Amino acid sequence: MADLQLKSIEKNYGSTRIIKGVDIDIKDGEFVVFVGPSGCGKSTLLRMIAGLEDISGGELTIDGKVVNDLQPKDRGIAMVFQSYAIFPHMTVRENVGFGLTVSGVPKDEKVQRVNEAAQILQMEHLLDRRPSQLSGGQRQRVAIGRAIVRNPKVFLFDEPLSNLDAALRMDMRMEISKLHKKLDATMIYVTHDQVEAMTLADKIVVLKDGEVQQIGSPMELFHKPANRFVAGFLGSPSMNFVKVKVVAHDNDSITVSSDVIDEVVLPRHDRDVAVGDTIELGIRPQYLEPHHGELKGSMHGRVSLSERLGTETVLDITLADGNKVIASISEDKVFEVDEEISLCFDIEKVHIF
Amino acid sequence: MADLQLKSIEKNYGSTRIIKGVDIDIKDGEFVVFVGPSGCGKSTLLRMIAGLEDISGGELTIDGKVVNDLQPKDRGIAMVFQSYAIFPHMTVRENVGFGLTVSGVPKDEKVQRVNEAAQILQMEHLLDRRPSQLSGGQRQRVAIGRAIVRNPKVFLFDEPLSNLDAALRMDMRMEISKLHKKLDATMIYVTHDQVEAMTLADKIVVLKDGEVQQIGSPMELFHKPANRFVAGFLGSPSMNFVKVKVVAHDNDSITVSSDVIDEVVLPRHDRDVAVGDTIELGIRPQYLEPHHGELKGSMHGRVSLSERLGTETVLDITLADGNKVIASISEDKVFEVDEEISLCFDIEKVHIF
Amino acid sequence: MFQLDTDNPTLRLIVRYMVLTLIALIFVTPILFMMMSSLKPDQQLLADTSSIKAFLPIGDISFDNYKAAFERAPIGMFMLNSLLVTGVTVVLGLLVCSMAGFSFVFLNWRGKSIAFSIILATLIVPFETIAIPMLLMVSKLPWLGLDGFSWGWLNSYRVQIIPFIADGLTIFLFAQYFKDLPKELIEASRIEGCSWWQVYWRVVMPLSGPIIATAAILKFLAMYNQYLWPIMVTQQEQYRPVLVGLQYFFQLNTAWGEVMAYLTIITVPVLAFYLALQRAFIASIASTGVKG
Amino acid sequence: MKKNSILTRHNTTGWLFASPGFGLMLLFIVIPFILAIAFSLTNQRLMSPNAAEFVGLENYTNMLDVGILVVDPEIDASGNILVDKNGDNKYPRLRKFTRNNPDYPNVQGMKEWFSFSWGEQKVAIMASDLVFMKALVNTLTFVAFVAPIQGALALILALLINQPLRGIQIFRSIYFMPVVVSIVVVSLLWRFIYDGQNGLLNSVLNTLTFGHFKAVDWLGNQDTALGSIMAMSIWQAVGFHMIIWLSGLQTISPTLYEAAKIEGASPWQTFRYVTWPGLRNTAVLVVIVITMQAFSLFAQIDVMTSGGPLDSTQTIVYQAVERGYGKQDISGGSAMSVVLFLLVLSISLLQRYLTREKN
Amino acid sequence: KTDLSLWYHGAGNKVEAKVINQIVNDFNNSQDDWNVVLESFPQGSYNDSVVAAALANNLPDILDVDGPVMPNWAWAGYLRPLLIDEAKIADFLPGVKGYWDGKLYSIGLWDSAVAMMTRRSTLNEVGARIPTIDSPWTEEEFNDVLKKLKATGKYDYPLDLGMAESGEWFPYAFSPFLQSFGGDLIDRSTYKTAEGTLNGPEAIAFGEWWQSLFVNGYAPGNSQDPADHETGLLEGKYAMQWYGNWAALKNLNKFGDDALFLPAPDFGHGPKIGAASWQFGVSSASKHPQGASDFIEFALQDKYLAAFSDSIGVIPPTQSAAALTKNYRQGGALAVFYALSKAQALVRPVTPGYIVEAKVFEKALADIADGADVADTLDSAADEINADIEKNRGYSR
Ligand SMILES: Nc1ncnc2c1ncn2[C@@H]1O[C@H](COP(=O)(O)OP(=O)(O)OP(=O)(O)O)[C@@H](O)[C@H]1O
Ligand SMILES: Nc1ncnc2c1ncn2[C@@H]1O[C@H](COP(=O)(O)OP(=O)(O)OP(=O)(O)O)[C@@H](O)[C@H]1O
Ligand SMILES: [Mg+2]
Ligand SMILES: [Mg+2]
Repeated sequence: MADLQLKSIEKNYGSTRIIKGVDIDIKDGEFVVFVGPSGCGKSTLLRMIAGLEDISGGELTIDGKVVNDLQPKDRGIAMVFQSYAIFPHMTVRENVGFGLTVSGVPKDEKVQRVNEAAQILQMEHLLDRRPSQLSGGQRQRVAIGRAIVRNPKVFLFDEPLSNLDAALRMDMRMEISKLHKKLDATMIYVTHDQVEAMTLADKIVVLKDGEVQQIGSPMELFHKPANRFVAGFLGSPSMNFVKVKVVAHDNDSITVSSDVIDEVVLPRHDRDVAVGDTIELGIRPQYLEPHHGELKGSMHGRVSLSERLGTETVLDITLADGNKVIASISEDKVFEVDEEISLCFDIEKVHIF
Repeated sequence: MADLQLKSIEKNYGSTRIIKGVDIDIKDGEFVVFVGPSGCGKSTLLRMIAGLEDISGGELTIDGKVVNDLQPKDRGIAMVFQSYAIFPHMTVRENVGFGLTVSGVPKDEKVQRVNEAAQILQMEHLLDRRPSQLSGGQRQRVAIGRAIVRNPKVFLFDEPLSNLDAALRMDMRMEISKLHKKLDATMIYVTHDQVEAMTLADKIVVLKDGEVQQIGSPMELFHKPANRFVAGFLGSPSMNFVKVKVVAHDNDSITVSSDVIDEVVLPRHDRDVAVGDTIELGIRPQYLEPHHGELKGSMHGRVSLSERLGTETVLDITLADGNKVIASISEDKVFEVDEEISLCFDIEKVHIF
Repeated sequence: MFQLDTDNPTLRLIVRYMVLTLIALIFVTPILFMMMSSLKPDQQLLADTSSIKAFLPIGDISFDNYKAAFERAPIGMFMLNSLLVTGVTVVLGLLVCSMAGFSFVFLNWRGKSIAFSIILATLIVPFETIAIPMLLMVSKLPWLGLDGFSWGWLNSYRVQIIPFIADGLTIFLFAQYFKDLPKELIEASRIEGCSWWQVYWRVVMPLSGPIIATAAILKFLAMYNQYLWPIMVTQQEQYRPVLVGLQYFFQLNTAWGEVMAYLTIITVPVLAFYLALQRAFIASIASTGVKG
Repeated sequence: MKKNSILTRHNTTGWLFASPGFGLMLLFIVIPFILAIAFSLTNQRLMSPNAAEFVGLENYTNMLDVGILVVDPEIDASGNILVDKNGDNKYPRLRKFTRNNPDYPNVQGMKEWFSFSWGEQKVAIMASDLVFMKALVNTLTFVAFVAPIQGALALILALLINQPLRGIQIFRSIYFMPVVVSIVVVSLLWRFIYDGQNGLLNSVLNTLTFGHFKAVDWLGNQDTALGSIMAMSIWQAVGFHMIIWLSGLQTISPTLYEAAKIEGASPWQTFRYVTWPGLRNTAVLVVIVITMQAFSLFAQIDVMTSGGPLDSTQTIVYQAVERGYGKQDISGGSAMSVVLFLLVLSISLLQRYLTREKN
Repeated sequence: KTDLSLWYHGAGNKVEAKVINQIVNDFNNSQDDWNVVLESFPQGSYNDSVVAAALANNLPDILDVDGPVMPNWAWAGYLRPLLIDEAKIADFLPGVKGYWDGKLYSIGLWDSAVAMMTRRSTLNEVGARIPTIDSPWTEEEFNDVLKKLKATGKYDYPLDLGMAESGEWFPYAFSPFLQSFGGDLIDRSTYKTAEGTLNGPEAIAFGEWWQSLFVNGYAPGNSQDPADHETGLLEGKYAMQWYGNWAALKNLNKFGDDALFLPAPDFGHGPKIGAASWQFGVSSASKHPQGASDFIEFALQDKYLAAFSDSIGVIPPTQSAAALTKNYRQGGALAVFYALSKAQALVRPVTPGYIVEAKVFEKALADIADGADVADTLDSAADEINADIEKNRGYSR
């Protein structure tokens, strides 16, 4: 229902610069997720969009209109907080209808719209309860209901699920995804859970230290990370990085090796390298295939810890030079601690930094 | 350093029975994990072992000695709390040495033992900080240090990691595992995170409503769950259950089918069934293999949600009868929402309940 | 909360400060009046009371009233007595009341709930009510002092201190605060092998700084402003506190200037004590939280 | 605290910790109060060569007795009702009935509290201790006004002081200042302010109205005396309760305010829907503390009005002191204190009962 | 030497302290048996202190006591009769001799007196007669003066009664008016009832007159500003002031010859003013009553009586002492007060019940001044006094 532009948005606290000129274009109906490590400025950015924080520099437009100096209520936004921020002394019905109450919507209309929202979120039976009688997931649903009912142009979510336990988080994640499809509204979502980011987003914005690292669809970011930071940030367990020396290169390929890696030939990436350069290989744990003994494969190490999760086995491997890599196998396999193993990897799936 | 026996341990609050006769045998040096849903009595059980709660019935022995009425400090235990419970007004050094201080250990010895513990936990550089200057993981390490330094016979942990974020949790999990190996002490660990349970435990105790459901090694529980509850509790995403009718059976096999499953022949389990019985099949999402279209496989449904996580794809599938199952594929595959698919599964990996 | 519908932040700020300052005037004027009056001779002081001059150090300003006040009464001694009695009572009171609060919250014993109800009920008893029975009692209480055994507590510091060490409000405040302390800390220290005294002294008290400050200022105020009781029990000047000293200034012809000077002098220590504890005090009441 | 775990099951330790405090309170508050109750059942004098005697509830009945007297209007020789200047019926003086008149045994020695007309007749409610009755009514009035007003003002101040402004600490200290000064001192100061001719208040009002304000004898006028004392009492203690409110305010999560802001609530709506509901527990505490303080109103009266004019500022505690010390009737004074104690106790029990119901 | 403790009410008053210390020192040096130790108390709480000490059995050997309170303390057993030869005090003003129950319990080193203070010029202006001790104003005359003064419009009020003072001032200064009307606080023949004396027709007449002072705006009421009371006459806000000799010097200094100290008006039963100020007695707890009495007797020397008078302005109790003083000797500026004391003084009711009577009277007067019904108020007052007497079994022992 609305598109947003952030044009060199900045935020200073005193002399500290927290947000350092951020440009983002958000299209009508898009689901945008901000991710990044703790303290990188995700919440600050979201709160500036909401109008809860002053914008120190740059321009924020909603539907083409500059809203830098507008009050939150005049921006046509709704926000869902990590701590739910539902009013503890009101029933669910009153909570959901709060925005309508304060803006003086007639009673009939209010009742109807609250009911509609409750229906969408399947919580009609909860309407007369008080928040203290609700579970965490139900509370978050109330908070979302309160956002929906006002028909905002933009929904803002600040880590809405991080107070919930794993199973519930998964359920709610799916519900939000469906909600987005149903309402077709613009949504901006902050999280530091990469699974949420990957599954929900049309577009992910990766932030670090108040700067945008990369903007793109989840698969773009996953398969073509713009830099080491983005690569390491997405995927779990996180990507292994191994330092290697360039031994040779030509138009199509690069040959690298190191103390712990036998010479391998990799497909050429769009990166300039010279022989003798040290570069880093990024290999996801899922693409490392461990084998007992030093039979085959190009990396060698010892198992320092093996975690069997039933359908998955995670290995902590110490390489000969003391560095560690992690390998993840999607089946239940037994490795002994201290056992020597070698690792294969698919050269197509290796990133070069 | 000590073995423990719980013999028909009971706990009543007023007339409510919280723990209903629990028997557990814990051997010297064993790492035992209590898991179960929230409110099942894990903490209560642990606190009874610690001496923080009265034992209403049954007998608790440590090293063969009944300790029901002993004070906590006389049981030779140490405990690490979820909220760390480190003393905010003391430095790390004072915190770690607190137990020694109050029991009047000479200064020299105290210094030495604190340093040893700090060394084990690699926090020598933190010793002079105050808790407020520590990160969550460091705080938890202090709490563990305080436990170590007293050389207890038994370590008790009550969800020690649940206040930490995912990455840190993983690190600390590994550290605790290593610590156990190094100290070779008896440890009892409460969690509701199944990954922790699976990776840390020598022996898992699954509790529900104050009763033991199953005791065994992680793989025993994963591959041979005693009941539907245990099966559903371990593994992520959790096991799918599908109702089927027994069509035929003989000594070696059972043939089943339902509205949504074509007739399949399963290996015989040690369970009595009669033709016409309704039984439930338990299939882990990882063992469901989806295929586009209705080409092959014995179950059919539509994709209601597809989540691409880069190295893993999770599908929410609605079966023809409206029930849902989840399938998890360990690679990046694209499925469209609403697409019809069919699912194969390995009959060897099916559980029957 | 109080927002103005103007978009000019500076203007908004100015208005806010103006409102705050106006209100501050209401609170500060009488005290200002007291301080300014103490600098004026009686004649002018009384004439000034009817106008704004009462708040201004104008006219015949001097410290003569202070000089006269010090000549009229042994102010230093009164002040010392007050500070001694107040100080000792506050310190012992905090100890005793926090111990009782500790016991009510963390320990279980027979009769605890009855005892707690009694303590709450004492909050309602006005002191005036029990002054006479208490006087009769303390005049007969035994005492074992440096110079042997004696009967009767009158004319001493102890008679001004001991009866006021324990009070219901302080016990109640401590109990409220202790309830909010994380239970795990207590449990952890028990597991670490602390005796209850060690739990109290090494863990609970160091964590109670804020409430100690709160209780201290409240008790200080109550003790420093004692009046009726000292009149009844201190027949010797050497034990009298400041508020009894105030009576020295109301003779046949009241010297108002001196009265104001004396009032100023005796108010200063309280203000100083309050300002010293102010930070902790406000933070503490804020953090005590109020549970219903 | 139902739990009876090893952790907390410590009879001896519990007693050891509680006994210094609890013992002192028993010795110095409970026992004297029990003595006071005992006094109230005797005719104990503050000083007297005569031994005290047990008199049962006589002190209480003397204090609390009320009676009703119905009086016919005065009639002239021809049977017409006499009428005074204003056209109202004329009634005989009540002292005819209450003094040495054996026909009206139930109102002997009583005084008229208040009266109303009932047809031709006048119905007078008589009290045996009129001053105490007035003190009772005044005390209740004082509580009824001061508790809500002081509570509300304190809340407003707390809201003001809760703003994140530079230097707000200074304002906090200033608003708290009157609390720090002894109430005796404060009362003395305010006597100057309230002075009837050229007191500060009158001159300020006079200036503000450009001379249109007619000086009021604040403490010397029946209609304004109690109100003036209320105002001063509120001024003195409001800072204390401001701080309590402030603590309550700071427990309200700031995100609730942000949520309300995003939902478009006005400042008043924010207060009504977010702040006030979040302060309910604090409100209970504030009300209880204010009520208790208000019931023990004494020093202000003693210093400023001595209960006058015409008993319009009599209060129970002041009466109890006046009776017990001034008139040396310690048994009567004690009885008043006991009545006050029971009154406050029942009110706080009621308060507790009411608030418990709601939760 | 044996210590004798002495309590005195003058703490905070330097000049007073000087005199009393002088006496104590002189006495201690004059003999070898006794050593008097002085403890001073602030006047405002002196009685409370003594009562508390008595309750706690902690009384000193010698203490001073306000004249009208003495019978109460004597009755309660705090005081014992003095061991002083009464011939020695034969020529003392009657007001300073504390007799109760036929025995001498206390003796004062001074007396005080009240007079109508004004200025000759003020009265001349309205053409009022200057009254004398022999021929005081009558009620009509007095009312007429007030009316005329009021009519000038020059004064806030014609008369300052000193309503700003509370406590003992009321019975001390105003009960003589009642007595002059023919009533009294209590029936002095029996000291058993106030019925008829405090609420009889004479008393009601007094009450009506008292109320008229305030209704007519002749005098400021209960809420009088203490500052005005202090300075009103000097500044001309008030035309006359009914006040004690301790304030007389101020007027003299300011007005010089113009200052007038007039006797009380006669309301029908002779002009009356109060008498009896602070006096010394010996406590019943004293183990050395002889030494205590000796000290008191020692203090009765004219030089001390004169010293007190000179330092705090009080009236010396003997003619011979008066002769030694600056202001009260024959022809002295304040000699008139000595004469007033002698001619008009009437002690307040000498009964243990006086404490309550005084309180009740004070409240009744304040209420009447505030407009309460006179008869009802006086009835209540009489009832309360009678009830108190009854409760105390007639104040008999
Ligand atoms: N009021 C403030 N004054 C100064 N610095 C602030 C303020 N609020 C936030 N910051 C700083 O701004 C930075 C960004 O904070 P922000 O809350 O936006 O991080 P975030 O990305 O949301 O982190 P998280 O994932 O932990 O929520 C942090 O370094 C923080 O310390
Ligand atoms: N003091 C108490 N009085 C009554 N019931 C209690 C008390 N403490 C705990 N319970 C109940 O005992 C049950 C077990 O609680 P316990 O804390 O042991 O659960 P848990 O397994 O540790 O749960 P979680 O995973 O949420 O920590 C719960 O149903 C709880 O409500
Ligand atoms: Mg954030
Ligand atoms: Mg638990």
